[in-house]
Amino acid sequence: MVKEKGPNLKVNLGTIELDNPVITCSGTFSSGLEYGKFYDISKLGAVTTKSFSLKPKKGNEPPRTCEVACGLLNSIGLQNDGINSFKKDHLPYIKKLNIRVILSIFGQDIAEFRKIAKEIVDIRQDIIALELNLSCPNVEKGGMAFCTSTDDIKNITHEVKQITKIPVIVKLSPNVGDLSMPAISAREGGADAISLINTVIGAAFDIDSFKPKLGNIQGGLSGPAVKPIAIANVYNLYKENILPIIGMGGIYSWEDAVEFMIAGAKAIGLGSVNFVNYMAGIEILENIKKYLTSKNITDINSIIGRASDKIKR
Amino acid sequence: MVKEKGPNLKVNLGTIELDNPVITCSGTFSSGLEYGKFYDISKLGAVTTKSFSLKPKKGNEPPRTCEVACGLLNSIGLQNDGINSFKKDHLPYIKKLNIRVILSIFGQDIAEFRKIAKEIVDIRQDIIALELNLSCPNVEKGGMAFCTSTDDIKNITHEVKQITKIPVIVKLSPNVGDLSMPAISAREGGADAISLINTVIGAAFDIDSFKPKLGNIQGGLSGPAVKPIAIANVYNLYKENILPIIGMGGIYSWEDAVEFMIAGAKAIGLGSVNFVNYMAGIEILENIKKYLTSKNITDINSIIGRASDKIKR
Amino acid sequence: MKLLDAEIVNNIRIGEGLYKMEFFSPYLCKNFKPGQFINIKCSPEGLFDPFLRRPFSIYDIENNFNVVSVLYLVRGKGTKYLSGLEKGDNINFCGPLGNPLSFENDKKVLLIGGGIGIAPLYLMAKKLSGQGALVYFLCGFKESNFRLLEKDFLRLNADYKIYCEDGMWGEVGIVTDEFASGKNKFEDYKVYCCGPLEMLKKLQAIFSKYNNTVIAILEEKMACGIGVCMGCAVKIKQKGGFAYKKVCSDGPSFNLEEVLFG
Amino acid sequence: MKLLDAEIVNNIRIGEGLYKMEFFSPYLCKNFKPGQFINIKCSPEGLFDPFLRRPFSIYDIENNFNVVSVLYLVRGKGTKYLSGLEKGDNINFCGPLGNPLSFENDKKVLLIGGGIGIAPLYLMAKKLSGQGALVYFLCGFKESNFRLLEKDFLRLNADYKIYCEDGMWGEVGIVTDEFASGKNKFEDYKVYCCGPLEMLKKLQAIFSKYNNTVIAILEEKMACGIGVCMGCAVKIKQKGGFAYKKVCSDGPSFNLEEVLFG
Ligand SMILES: Cc1cc2nc3c(=O)[nH]c(=O)nc-3n(C[C@H](O)[C@H](O)[C@H](O)COP(=O)(O)OP(=O)(O)OC[C@H]3O[C@@H](n4cnc5c(N)ncnc54)[C@H](O)[C@@H]3O)c2cc1C
Ligand SMILES: Cc1cc2nc3c(=O)[nH]c(=O)nc-3n(C[C@H](O)[C@H](O)[C@H](O)COP(=O)(O)OP(=O)(O)OC[C@H]3O[C@@H](n4cnc5c(N)ncnc54)[C@H](O)[C@@H]3O)c2cc1C
Ligand SMILES: Cc1cc2nc3c(=O)[nH]c(=O)nc-3n(C[C@H](O)[C@H](O)[C@H](O)COP(=O)(O)O)c2cc1C
Ligand SMILES: Cc1cc2nc3c(=O)[nH]c(=O)nc-3n(C[C@H](O)[C@H](O)[C@H](O)COP(=O)(O)O)c2cc1C
Ligand code: FES
Ligand code: FES
Repeated sequence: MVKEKGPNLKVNLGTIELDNPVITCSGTFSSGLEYGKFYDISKLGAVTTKSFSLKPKKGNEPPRTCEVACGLLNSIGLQNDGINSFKKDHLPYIKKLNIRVILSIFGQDIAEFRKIAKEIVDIRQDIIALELNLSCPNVEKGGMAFCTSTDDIKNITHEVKQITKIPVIVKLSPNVGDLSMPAISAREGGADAISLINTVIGAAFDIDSFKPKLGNIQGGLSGPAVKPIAIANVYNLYKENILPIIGMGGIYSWEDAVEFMIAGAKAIGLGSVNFVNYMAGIEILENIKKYLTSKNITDINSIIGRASDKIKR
Repeated sequence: MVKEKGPNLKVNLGTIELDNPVITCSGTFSSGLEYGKFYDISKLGAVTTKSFSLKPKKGNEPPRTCEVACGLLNSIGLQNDGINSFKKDHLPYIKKLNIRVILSIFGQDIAEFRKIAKEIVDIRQDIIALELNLSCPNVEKGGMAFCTSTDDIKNITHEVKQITKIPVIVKLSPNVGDLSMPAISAREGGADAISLINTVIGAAFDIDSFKPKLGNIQGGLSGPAVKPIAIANVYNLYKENILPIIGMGGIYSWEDAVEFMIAGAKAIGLGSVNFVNYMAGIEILENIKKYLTSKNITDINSIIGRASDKIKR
Repeated sequence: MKLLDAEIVNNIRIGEGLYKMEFFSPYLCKNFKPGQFINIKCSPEGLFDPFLRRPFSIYDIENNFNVVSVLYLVRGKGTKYLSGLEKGDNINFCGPLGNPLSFENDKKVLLIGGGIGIAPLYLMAKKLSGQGALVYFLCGFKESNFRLLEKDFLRLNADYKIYCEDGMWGEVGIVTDEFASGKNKFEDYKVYCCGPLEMLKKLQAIFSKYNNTVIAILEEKMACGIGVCMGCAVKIKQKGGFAYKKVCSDGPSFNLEEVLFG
Repeated sequence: MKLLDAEIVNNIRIGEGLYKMEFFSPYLCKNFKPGQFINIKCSPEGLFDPFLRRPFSIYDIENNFNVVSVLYLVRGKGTKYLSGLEKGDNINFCGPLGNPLSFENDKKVLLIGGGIGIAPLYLMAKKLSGQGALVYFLCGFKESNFRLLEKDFLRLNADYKIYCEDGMWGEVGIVTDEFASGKNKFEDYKVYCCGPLEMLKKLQAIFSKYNNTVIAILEEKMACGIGVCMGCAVKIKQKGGFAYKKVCSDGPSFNLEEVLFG
């Protein structure tokens, strides 16, 4: 019997080519090692690493997570062992597992980004893209500040790309209102794609102790609770046609993943769902295939942004 | 037997005095008529009406609501029968039911707000405060535009207060990032309090039809999903000590209500929960009393903003 | 209208995805009128998923046993939750909601139901025939999963006719085939209908040529169910255009000819 | 470590808010080692409330029946959901997670459990006594709701002593009263402890004066349970300060003297 040819799942984000649109979100998949024990993660479109800074970072005071309605708050504080640990401790198994990896990096300022960029020039063959985390709400200096300064976004993107020659994805935070300006700055800086959304600022307090439920008081909200917010952001930025979008925020099922693509995402990122269903990546990928087949859709690209065709305004 | 004196529940929002902090959110309680069939709503601190405009408004294309994880999206589009209908159709039963009422109003521009203000001068004895809805994300002109213009917030607040001599609450939207500037403008305009948060912009699409699940495509997210976002906003604005805060967004239980007060809300608004539990208002009020009694707290004001005392930074 | 807890007496699967739940409620038995509906909380206490209540018709009332029944199809989270409940479990509901129908002058009545749209019509058939009206109950189904209901129909003092698309029950076809001839067999009948949008649209076209009064029981997504949120708006024709009416509190019944379908 | 569905064999209330759930899992019977834990999804499939998995110890393993048991207290949404499950229902779990304890050189062992903290210790007592170690099991409870477990303790080939604050079971008092004399009755014992923060802090102070090796099994809120999210961080002393270690994948057992309590 001839194996039936499934639908085309290849998508391009600028110069980044993915075999399929299912990728994992930074900070929710480490670099894949743990999940590799549950399924063959080389089947994913790509794996995004935890965000790395130049030097190791201790992270925030515990407690660092707190469950909320249909989601969680986290204030991990970007704990990581520094970019050299990525090269030394993670890259070897990444290669062995045959993962297509997107390296997420963040810095406190342009200078730190520049230094990190220089550190990775020599491994640039091993990673398919860099994701610049300019958006994490947990870190007081790093993240938030950048989002509001479109100049910073542009300059960091430009410098990192110049130094590394690696395709760059800029990850945006939903905590600044309209994301068009940051997205345009990313494009001006030469980004290949944008990722949205990072977590939404939130907090929770204990009514017996009166204390915050997170050591850092505020944290980032993720999970199904934020999905409608993420979908709206993806839809709006898709319409503006600024850069290809990796959509994320609250994806739990293959239906959610498809909804993001219909709203305009070329690829989709799985975050918190990995904590609940360790098999989410492969299950969602398989089910997207089935969905396309059942609808006789031969190319996944034809559903991307389809919502916009359906809307006459 | 002498009836034991319960804890003091009186709170003041500027010049607005409430017998207790439990109020209802605009658009989720009409003017009380329906809920009056379930319990004695005169026991609530206050009832906020649906937002009224000068002239009747048809509202948005259906479907207008869509359930999402732990919440709902709505794009009602501020359907209402106009301010004169409030005076003619609602005020009579409001008086009969002995409700303390906060009248919510909105206009497309300063001129409309001015006209509405003039219409209500003659009923100013009957309402304890005006809430200015400057934030509803559903209306393209009205709401959103104002939030971004702090001058508008200030001027509208000022004019409405001048004309009506009624205490004014300014309701803010979380869709603009940091709320300090709008809050400061409200204070400069002479507002007595701020309400936060209005709904968060969101969207949802159907993966079979590719169509938006709301007639208006985008809508406002409310319900437990947004609680952490609302709590963070309340906490941050409380710390800045700009104006007394009515906290709302995702309150479902008395524990949630207390959490808002600990974060800094002087009063709390019940929104979507009214759709699920028609008795929410009275149940939450009674349980707040029990909570205070069980903790030997004699004055509810002593828990307001308590979270901030607990945080040494 | 009350917000009440009720104990489930029975919750049985009667066909593919189709369930009948019976619960004990003297209050509904006494106060529920055909045309109205109730609102059931479809998640365990204190949990938010699913968040909103779900609207359901009352299929039948057994006054002797103080039991009412809801006929429901499993569609999504809420109805899946309901289908997992068992005898002895509780549900929380509010009702009766919406406006009762007035059968006062109804002598001859045609009921047209499509799929789960028969749910509110069964009780109407029972009441109408009980008050001496001549009832003709026309039902259309996609598949024969409703078939076990035949024994309920047989118990009615009414004529009925089944159309079923899969040919496994009654006539093959859809319910509007009944009017294919073009002439009105039901000239002096009052008509009530409930069912999918497509069916209602077809019926609107068909009856636009006749003089029958046709009442449609509409569905729309609901948030509050009690007229507060303005969520369940439908367009109802008015001179010079339309007005939005609320299915929950202005309806759920409307004059079919006045409904403006989207 | 596998992600598996398992069928519940028994889920009984054995005291106020206290339950024991037994489920069929040959895989865990074979692979689970004392000191490890599992992660249970505490909401029906497809629902998000509660969202995260909940970590639990394995209380006992019945190899003959391929059944493992979890002893749990109802605290919030997740454990409330678990308590409502019945024989024949399924749970989804992942395990074994975390690092096994090495009992290799343990000849004399003191186990100190506070409240539900006894959950991981019972299996340890069983295994340790099984391999010939002298086991002394010291348990402290607030109330006597754990009392029905006495029959489990009796079955152990180990000495045990109960402290109970309400005076209804064993000695009146708290578990650290055992050390009130100030002299170390357990000088050549390896010590394992699990329980509330306050108990662990007291034990840390007590044992700071002695030479015992004291292993504490820690709890921290977990998101992923497999070392990915960095959520379950605890401060572990290191030269010149501390490092954050992950309870789920670096622990859950740590040297008590190295733990920096917040
Ligand atoms: C007045 C009225 C009476 C009804 N009577 C019955 C009945 O007797 N038997 C029966 O099986 N169904 C009836 N329905 C439809 C029933 O309410 C929906 O099937 C049910 O809400 C689906 O919920 P779900 O969680 O399973 O599906 P989901 O798809 O998960 O629901 C998601 C959301 O859509 C809403 N929704 C989905 N379908 C409908 C619908 N058709 N109408 C309104 N809201 C919907 C839900 O309430 C929820 O907010 C009635 C609807 C109305 C308006
Ligand atoms: C390694 C480990 C082993 C455990 N073994 C057992 C056991 O055998 N029996 C038992 O009854 N309990 C055990 N616990 C505690 C158990 O995980 C919590 O009681 C449970 O998560 C509470 O969930 P809930 O939804 O009922 O409570 P909620 O208060 O609703 O939980 C809210 C959130 O807090 C988290 N949480 C609450 N309490 C704890 C806690 N003590 N530790 C970690 N997270 C918590 C939950 O996971 C959830 O994310 C263990 C905890 C850990 C870390
Ligand atoms: C525990 C945790 C850690 C995260 N760490 C990072 C990070 O290091 N860098 C980053 O860009 N985003 C980080 N994120 C954000 C996610 O990548 C993602 O944008 C967000 O969680 C929304 O997706 P979700 O709702 O599917 O989780 C983290 C999220 C969580 C929950
Ligand atoms: C159906 C619906 C209609 C609303 N209409 C209004 C309105 O007319 N004016 C307004 O200021 N806010 C309106 N809101 C926002 C609520 O007042 C409230 O700010 C928001 O729902 C958050 O609270 P919740 O999560 O408790 O619902 C509406 C919300 C809902 C769900
Ligand atoms: S559902 Fe709220 S008005 Fe009808
Ligand atoms: S719970 Fe995620 S690292 Fe431990």
